[in-house]
Parts: sequence; structure tokens; C-alpha cells
Amino acid sequence: MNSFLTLVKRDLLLAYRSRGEAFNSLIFFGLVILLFPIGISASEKLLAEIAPGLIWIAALLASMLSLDNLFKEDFHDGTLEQWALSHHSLISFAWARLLSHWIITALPLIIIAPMFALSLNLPTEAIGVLIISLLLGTPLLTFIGGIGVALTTGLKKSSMLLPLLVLPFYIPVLIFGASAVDVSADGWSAAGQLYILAGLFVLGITLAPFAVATSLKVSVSQ
Amino acid sequence: MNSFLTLVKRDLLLAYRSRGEAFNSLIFFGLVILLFPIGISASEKLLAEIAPGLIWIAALLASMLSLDNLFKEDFHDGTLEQWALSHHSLISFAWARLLSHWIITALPLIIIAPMFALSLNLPTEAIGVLIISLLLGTPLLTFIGGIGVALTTGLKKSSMLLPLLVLPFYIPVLIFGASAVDVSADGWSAAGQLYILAGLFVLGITLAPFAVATSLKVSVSQ
Amino acid sequence: MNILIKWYYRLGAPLWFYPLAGKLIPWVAALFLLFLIPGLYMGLVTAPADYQQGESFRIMYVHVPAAWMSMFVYLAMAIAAVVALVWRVRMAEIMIISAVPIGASFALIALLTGAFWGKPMWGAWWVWDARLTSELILLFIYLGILALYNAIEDKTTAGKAMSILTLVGVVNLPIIHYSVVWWNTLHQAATVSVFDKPSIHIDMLIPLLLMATAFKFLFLLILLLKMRANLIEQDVHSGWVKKIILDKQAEMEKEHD
Amino acid sequence: MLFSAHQLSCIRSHKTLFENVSFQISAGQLLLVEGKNGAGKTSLLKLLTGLRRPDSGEVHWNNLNILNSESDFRSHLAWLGHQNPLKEEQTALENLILLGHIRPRNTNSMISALKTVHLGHVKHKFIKTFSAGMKRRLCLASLLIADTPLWILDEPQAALDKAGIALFEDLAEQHLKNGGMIIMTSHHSVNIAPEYIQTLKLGQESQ
Amino acid sequence: MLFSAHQLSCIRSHKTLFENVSFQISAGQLLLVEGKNGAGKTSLLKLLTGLRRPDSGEVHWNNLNILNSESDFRSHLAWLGHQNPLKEEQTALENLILLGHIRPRNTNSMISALKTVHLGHVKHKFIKTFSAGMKRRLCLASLLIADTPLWILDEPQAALDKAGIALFEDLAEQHLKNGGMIIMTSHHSVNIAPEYIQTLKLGQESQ
Ligand code: HEM
Ligand SMILES: Nc1ncnc2c1ncn2[C@@H]1O[C@H](COP(=O)(O)OP(=O)(O)OP(=O)(O)O)[C@@H](O)[C@H]1O
Ligand SMILES: Nc1ncnc2c1ncn2[C@@H]1O[C@H](COP(=O)(O)OP(=O)(O)OP(=O)(O)O)[C@@H](O)[C@H]1O
Ligand SMILES: [Mg+2]
Ligand SMILES: [Mg+2]
Repeated sequence: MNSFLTLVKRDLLLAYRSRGEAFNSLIFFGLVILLFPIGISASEKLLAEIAPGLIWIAALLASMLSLDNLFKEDFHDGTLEQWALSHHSLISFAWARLLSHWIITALPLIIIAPMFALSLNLPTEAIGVLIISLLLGTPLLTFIGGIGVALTTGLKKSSMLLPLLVLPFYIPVLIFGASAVDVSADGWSAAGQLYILAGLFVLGITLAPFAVATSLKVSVSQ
Repeated sequence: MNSFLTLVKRDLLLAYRSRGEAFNSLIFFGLVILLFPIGISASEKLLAEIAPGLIWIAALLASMLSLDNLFKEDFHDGTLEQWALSHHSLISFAWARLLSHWIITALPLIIIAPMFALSLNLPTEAIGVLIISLLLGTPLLTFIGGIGVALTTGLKKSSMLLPLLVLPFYIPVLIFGASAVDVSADGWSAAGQLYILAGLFVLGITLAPFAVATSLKVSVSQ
Repeated sequence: MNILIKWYYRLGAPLWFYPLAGKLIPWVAALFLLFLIPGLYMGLVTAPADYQQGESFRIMYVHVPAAWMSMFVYLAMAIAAVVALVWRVRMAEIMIISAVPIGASFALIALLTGAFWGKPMWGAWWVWDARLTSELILLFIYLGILALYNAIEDKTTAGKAMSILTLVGVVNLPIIHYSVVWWNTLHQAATVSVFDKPSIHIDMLIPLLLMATAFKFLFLLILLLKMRANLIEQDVHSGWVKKIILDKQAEMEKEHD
Repeated sequence: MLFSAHQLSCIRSHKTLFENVSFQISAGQLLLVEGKNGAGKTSLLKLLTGLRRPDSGEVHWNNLNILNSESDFRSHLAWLGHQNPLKEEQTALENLILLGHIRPRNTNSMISALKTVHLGHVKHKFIKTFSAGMKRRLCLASLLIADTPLWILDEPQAALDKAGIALFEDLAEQHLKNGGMIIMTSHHSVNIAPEYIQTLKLGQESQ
Repeated sequence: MLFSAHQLSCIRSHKTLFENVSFQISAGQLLLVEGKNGAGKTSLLKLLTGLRRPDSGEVHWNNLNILNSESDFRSHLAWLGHQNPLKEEQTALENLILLGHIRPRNTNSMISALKTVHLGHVKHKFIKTFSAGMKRRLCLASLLIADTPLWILDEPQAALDKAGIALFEDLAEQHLKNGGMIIMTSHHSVNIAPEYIQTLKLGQESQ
């Protein structure tokens, strides 16, 4: 537990030190959303219509791209090797990395999402659901993505593989997340979608760290 | 000239060896386009309406993300240092890298774009303009992006900066590219937009390698 | 030519520049006020209300000079960038980095005032029109230059990298200026031109020109202040700063006697 | 305490690097693995730590296969590979604190460990401003604060200057005197009293 | 042929690494740069190649400042830094061909250069399967096919085994005999006839 907290603290400190990095996925998120009004010269109505999907897709892409850094540095500088050989279990290491990665890359994005949503004319009623769906969905994206990264992190040319590995698991999250916002923008209740997301959330968050730890062990032994 | 060709050949060979990498931006491109119908549960008409912008934005993002690898490896393994100290000019090095990077990351994307365009119900008449606009626009993206990468390549935490540096220059390309396809989808002539793109193309392709070479020299001297 | 080069290098020497800037500052400040006060008075009080736009057009007296300055500052930076890259004059780099936040502020002011003006005029805060977009891009370029400079720890390298980026960004200036000609947009076409008779009433023009001149002096004023600050900050460890501090101390002691 | 390898062999891309490597060391002994470039020294060390599985043979810690008694073995092991497991954006002290969490701690203070490797005066500096040798020394400091009898080190002297190498030899000898064990590779002669040292030569055939 | 440095100084993050470093070497001489970890050896070599600009002082090639006669100087220079400028996904021969394009070529064939550094039998293997020492040898081979009198090498012996070091010393002596010049750093003694060698010690103060 002690070393778990130290790890989380280290990661947050590092993220703070190189602030830029933490804003990275935030900027990318904003970018994707910003480019749309520019690129499709759309009417306000059209924008509002695609807003839920757009925000969710932007969040998904930002989350996927930030994954790359999840274990790469620790792998290349030998830190991962050290943890694999320590008397602590790799599971607590995995948990710590996943948690701090989510805090660094996804939390800022959730905080800023309402602003973008409003600028895309999403109805105010849907903002709450947007935030809840992101709060449930983005940890899932991080944790599922973590498995993919752990599996590919030892490979030199891993970047191509990753989307292929994680995307099939991302799509359900996207569907439920986006449709939750979509229906609540149309004035309906999004409870159904949110329950499913919550279920996936619990499942993912309990099982993924085991898978991540096992995959890391495999990667490190190459 | 001889060393220029050797470099291009090397890059293409390397790309072929690690085929995955070359498909990387292609997959990302496809992904962005693919996620939209899933995420926004849209009608065919709506999709057709946003198709030009969507394809162009996907191309822009794919191009921007692939930039990261443009000089990174050469910088870290000291190859760049070697070229900077060689009796050849860095400009031919820059040209070779930019050209082969475009061939590897953008060309496949242009080849496959019509397929995506059709699946998004873009009118067949607009396909030709789409290809021409991508042929003119993507080299610009690569060459302009190259300047940004060359400037930031020596930095540890460069990834955040890059979008900020290159995006302002990408936006005009996006505007003209997307609107060329847009107007031709509506049955108008896209000549105006294409002329402007062609002008930017000539400008970018002649000037960018100089800027890239100068920036590389600066980066390598750190 | 020779004199020019000599002048250059003298201006390039911090020890020489620092006190000179110090002496200039009060004069520039005075000139700024000299143009600002009548400009504001005439613009806000004596100029006639526009027959079409009513009183809201008065925002022009901030919007237009700020928009002009956002481009002028960039042009000045680009010239300094050439100087920095070709002749390796460090003062030129200091000038650029000092000018960036000022230019960015002008661009931001132009954008904000434009947006406030656009709401009553066009019924929207923002449209994706060529001039508006290219001005927004200008702001981003300013921010990019600033971020790049701050990201590179070695300031010699940072100065060079920044100069290159500044030069690359110059392409945006003609786009901003001619956007109203090249594309049909919502935005006003040029009303003031060096060659043509201005298409604006003389009572409106005079305060506009006064304000524009005042903004130029404002720029110069802030630039000198910032350059002095940046110089001291970068060179704390170097000899000339110590010398200036010693001189200052000697001066103060003399006053005490 | 006993660490032993039995008939180890290792195959990489269809080439047998070594076969039938066996040895045994006990408290206070150092095993020096020698061999040409590419002989398989790094590969052997990875087998000994359990990072890689041997293609045949077994590694034993106190007569138990290390793959079966993993957590017990690991709480006695300190491993230092080719790379320095340091974060560039953290200071020397912060890095050491983190490395301290990986292995069981002994009672030495971090500060005194940093002083021992002559980094006391830069403990609050970022690693990115360190030269190659300074980084390596910081890694050595992490061994001093760990309560692990078995050190497995891959070219610990690499990048160190003469003073640094002498320092390392001192530390190693001290560790052996206190009943520790060391397994290490090196391309250079190691100035430690020969009664501690066993040598293992890998790859006799011409590479 | 004359290579000389005049009153060089180098500052990194407000710390003066060295000041007033001057030397001069001519055909057939080797300058050995020595100093503790962090003394600034790597930094000095970068000034000498022109990769970094000195904070004061000048470097001259045949009495011309290298910053003014860049392309002339560079066509006489071969530089080898800490890193190996090799591509993992290419074979040894392919890498050598590319390195051959960077510098002016002499008449030695690639194959014979590879044989000289004992890599003839793996010339069609990918670099990623090479050990640290094999990579370094391949870099040495790239010097053999270049027609450049001045070699500037940062720790060329690092990662080499004893045979590799002896090989390097042979090659260096050969180069000096043929009228070449070498500037290099090393933490170890260099076994080359002392009449060729000048030594430059950096950083006398304790680091
Ligand atoms: C956010 C919105 C706006 C932006 C970014 C913007 C930007 C600019 C820029 C960059 C210029 C200087 C052009 C040059 O010198 O070439 C300018 C000038 C000017 N703007 Fe705006 N503007 C905005 C909104 C407006 C609005 C709503 C009006 C009035 C209807 C307006 C009226 C003018 C006028 C009269 C000029 C002077 C034209 C000249 O003499 O060149 N602007 N604006
Ligand atoms: N990833 C790999 N894939 C295939 N072969 C490999 C790989 N890594 C190493 N090898 C091969 O294994 C052999 C031993 O490599 P190893 O790194 O263990 O050597 P070493 O004795 O540590 O050499 P050095 O003294 O140069 O560090 C080498 O011949 C190398 O070609
Ligand atoms: N990027 C940097 N930023 C700030 N300081 C640096 C940087 N790189 C090196 N230094 C400092 O410069 C000094 C000299 O570094 P350099 O790499 O030249 O040493 P060296 O003599 O080559 O050492 P080694 O023998 O360990 O290779 C070190 O004290 C280091 O702290
Ligand atoms: Mg090894
Ligand atoms: Mg060094």
C-alpha cells in the first residue's frame, strides 16, 4: 500500500513537473472538437446533432493516443524490470500506473468537456449525463487500453498493433457513452445506458489490473 | 543526389521491413472515419453532409500523429548528428525524409480514401476532387509539420508543443481542402479552392525543406 | 553601410542598450499619452455616430488599431528574426521574445472587440470567415512561438528556433490582410489605404489615426520595459548586470552625500 | 545461503549461446561472468534473476527453484541491468526514494548513501543534468540502501571513471565481507581480493 | 594539416565546465581527452566538431575557423558519439552502406572493412540481434571506409571486450601512421605508442 501511494505520488509529481505532457491529451481532445466546425462548415443545428458522438469520439481518441506513454518509459529505462523483480506484486504497480494515468490524462478532459459541449450547442440538460458517462467510461478506456499496452510494450513497433487490439473493446463503451448523452439531449432518460456503463466499469476496473500485471510480466521477459 | 536517393531507398526499405508502422496512419485514418457512424447514430444524409470535412480531418489528424516519428529515431540514435556533420547539406536529408515520410504515411491513405468516401455516401462526382485535394494538401501537411517536428525534436517533452506549433498552419489547408470537396459534392466547381491549394503546395514544398534543415541544425546543437 | 553595421552592433550590446532604453521610456510614455487623450476624446465624444451602426461603431477605435498592431508587431518580429538568424544579434532575439506577449495581447483584443462588435452587426459572436479565422491563427502562432521558446531550456537554441518559427509564420500576414479581397466575407473591406482616398469620413478618420499612433507608442513603451526585464533576467550571472548594479549603488551613494 | 545454477542453456534466434552452465556460490562470494561481446553474459544474468526462463536447466536459491519460490527469492535480490532505472525529471534524492521502495530497506539513510557515492552535493539536482557516470553512481547508491544479500549486476563499472570504479570495488568488497553475494559481468579487471572471486567464462568458441 | 583550439570555454546551465582550453595537433597525432565523470569531455568534443558553438574561443582547421569553412572542414571529419548511429531493422552491410554515404569514401571495400572488425560472418544479420559490443564494432568499420584524416571519437572503447579494444588500438595506430589525426576520450588506458599521444586533462577541481 505504501509503495502504491509512492508510485501514484511519483506519477503525479512527474506529470506536474512536465506539465505540458498532462495537457497533451487535453489539447488533442480540444483539437478534434475544434476542427469540426472549421472543417465541415456546418450549421448550428447539425453541430448540436453530432455533438454527443463527437465529444465521445474525441475522448476515445485522446485516451487511446495517450496510452502510448503508459509503460513505455518505465519499460525502456528499466524501471519495469525492477518492479517485476521486486518482492511487491506487479498488480499494485499496474493499479498505480493506471490510476495516475487516468487522473493525468482523462480527468482534465472531463472537467473541460462541458465547455466544449456548450459551444457545440448541446442542450444544458445533457451536460450532467455527459459528465457521468465520461466518469464511468474513461476509466474503462484507460484500464482496457492498459491491457493492450502491456501486451505490446516490449515490441519495437508497437504503435500499429495497439488500436487493433483495444478498439474492439472500446466500441461498446463508445456506443453506450455516446447514446447516453444522445438520448438525454433528446429529453429522455439515460439510466439504462448508464447502468450498463457502470456494470462494465466495475467489471473492467477489478479485472483489468490482473491482466495488465500478467501481460507486463510477459513483456519484460523478452 | 546519390545520397538523396540512398536515403529515400533506406526509408522505404525500413518501412517495408516494419510494415506495421506504414499501416499505422492508415489504420488511424480509417478508425476516425469508422467511429463516426458508430458514435453518432446518424442518418445517411447527415453522414454525406459531414463526409468531406470528416475525411479531411481524419487525414489531418493521421498526418499530424505520424509526424512524431519523422526525425525522432534519427535524432536519438545519432544519425541526425552524423548527417549534420557530413559534407552534404542537411537540406537534401530533409527532403529525402519528408518525401519518404509522405510516401509511407500519406499515399496509402489517399489510395484508400475513395472507398471511405463512398461508404459515407459522398457523391461520386466529388471523389476526383477529393483525391486531387488530398494529393495537393497532404504533402503540405507533411512538409509544414516537418518544420514543427524539426524544431521540437531535441526536446524531451515535445509532443504537447507540436500540435500547437503546426495547427495554425494546418487550418488553412483543412479549410480549402474540405471546402473543395464540399462544393464539388454540391455540384459546383472547386477550381478556386484547388488553385489556392496548389499555390500553397508550391510555396510549402519549396520553402519548408530549408526551414526544416535550419531547425534540425539548431536542434542537433543542444 | 559600415555605419549601419556599427550602429547595429552597438544596439546589440546589452550594456549600451539597457541605459538607453531606460532614458527613452519616459519620452515614449509621454508621446503615448499625447496621442491617446485627444484620440479617445474625439473618438468617443466628437465623432458623429454612424448612420448605419449607431454608437456601437465606436468600438472601432480600439478594434481597428489593435488589429493593425497585431500585424505590425508580427512584422517587426519577423524583421528582427532575419537579423537574429543572419547576423546572430542576440538583442534581436530578446526583442522578439519581448514582443510576442504584446502582439498576442493585441490579437486577443482585436478578436474580443471584433466579437463584441460582431454580435450587434452580424448577429453572431463568431463566424468561420477568412479574416476572423486568420486572425485567430495569428493568435495561435504567437502562443506557439512563446511556448516553443519556453520549452527549450538552452536559451541560445531557443532563440534560434523561435526566429525560424517567426519567419515561417509570416505567410499568415498577407492572408489576414487580403482575406477580404480574396474571399467575399462578412468582414469590412479596407477603409484606409496608402494609395487611395480613404472610404471613411474625415471626422472618423482623424481619431482613428490618432489612436493607431498612440497604440504604436504603447507597443514601443511596453517593448522597452519588457526587453529590459528579459535582459536582466537572462544575464543575472553575467558581468554587465553586476556593473549596472554597482553604478547604481555608486549613484545612490553620491546622492546621499 | 546458497545460490546455484544447474545445467543452464540459452537459445536466441536458433543459436545456442551457452549450454550446461553450472555454478554455485555461497555467502561472501563473487561470481565474475566473462566473455566476448555477444557471448551471452547479459542473457545469462537474465536467466539468473528469473526475468527469462532458461531453455533448459534450473536456478536454485537455498536449494529451491527460483521460479517456484519467487517472492522469497526476490526479497533477497537486487538487480542492476545495462540501463539506469532513473527518471530524468526527478532529482537524485527523489529517484533514490523510489528505488528504495522497490527492494526491502536496510537501516542506512538515503543521504548517507548519496554521500558515499559522492553525489551528496547534487542530491536536489535533476537527473537530466547528470553525466553518464553520475547516473551510474546513483544506481550504485540504490544498492547501499537495500537489505538484499544477492546483487546481480550487468557491467556495473560501465561509464564510471577511475575513481568511480575504485569506489565500486570498495563497496562490493564491503558487501562480500558482510556475507553478501555478487554476480557481475565486466570487460575489465576487477580489483577485489581474489579469495572472494570465482570466474565463469562464457563462449569459448570464436564468435 | 593542423587542427587547433584556442581558449575554448563551455558553460552549461550557468556552470562553467572548462575555460581557456587550447591545444594543437598535426598529422599523425592523437589527443586523448581525460577527465572525471561530468568533467565536460563530451561537451568539449561537440565544440570541436562544430555541433555546439563555444561560449568563447575558436576552433581552427588549417588556420581557418571551422564555423566559417564548414563544408571544407566537414569533408575531413569523421565523428563518432556516445550513440551508435545504426538502424536496428537493417543488416550490418546495409547500415554500413548508409554510413558510407555520409562521409567521403576511400577505396577500401565495405566487405573488407567488415572483415577487419570481425563482423564478416554476420554481415547480413539484422542489427537488433547484435550485442552492445558488436554494434560498436560496426561503427568502427564505418571509419575504415571513410577518407577523412580527422577522427573525433567519444569513448570508442566503450562496450568493447578486450579483443575489441586491441583491434581498435591497432586501427587507430594504423590511421596515425598514415598521417591521420585522432581526438578521443577514454576512461581506460590506451595502448598506443606514446610518441603519438598528447593528453588533455579536463576539470581539475573536484566535481
Ligand atoms: C472577431 C471578429 C473580428 C476579427 C478577428 C477582426 C479582425 C480584424 C483585423 C485583423 C483587421 C485588420 C485588417 C488589416 O489591417 O488588414 C480588422 C480591421 C477592421 N475591422 Fe475587424 N475583425 C472582427 C470583427 C469586426 C466587425 C464585427 C467589424 C464591423 C462590422 C469590423 C470592422 C473592421 C474595420 C472597419 C476594420 C478596418 C479595415 C481596414 O481599414 O483595413 N471588424 N479587423
Ligand atoms: N533480441 C534478440 N534477438 C535475437 N538475438 C539476440 C537478441 N539479443 C541478443 N541476441 C544475441 O544473443 C547473443 C548474446 O547477447 P548478449 O546481449 O547476452 O551478449 P553479451 O555477452 O551481454 O555481450 P556484450 O558484451 O556486447 O554486452 C548475441 O550474439 C546476440 O546476437
Ligand atoms: N543537457 C544538459 N543540461 C545541463 N547540464 C548538462 C547537460 N548535459 C550535461 N550537463 C552537465 O555538463 C557536465 C559535463 O557533461 P559531459 O556529458 O560533457 O561530461 P563527460 O565528461 O562526458 O562525463 P562522462 O565521463 O560521464 O561521460 C555535467 O556536469 C553535466 O551535469
Ligand atoms: Mg551485455
Ligand atoms: Mg561523456
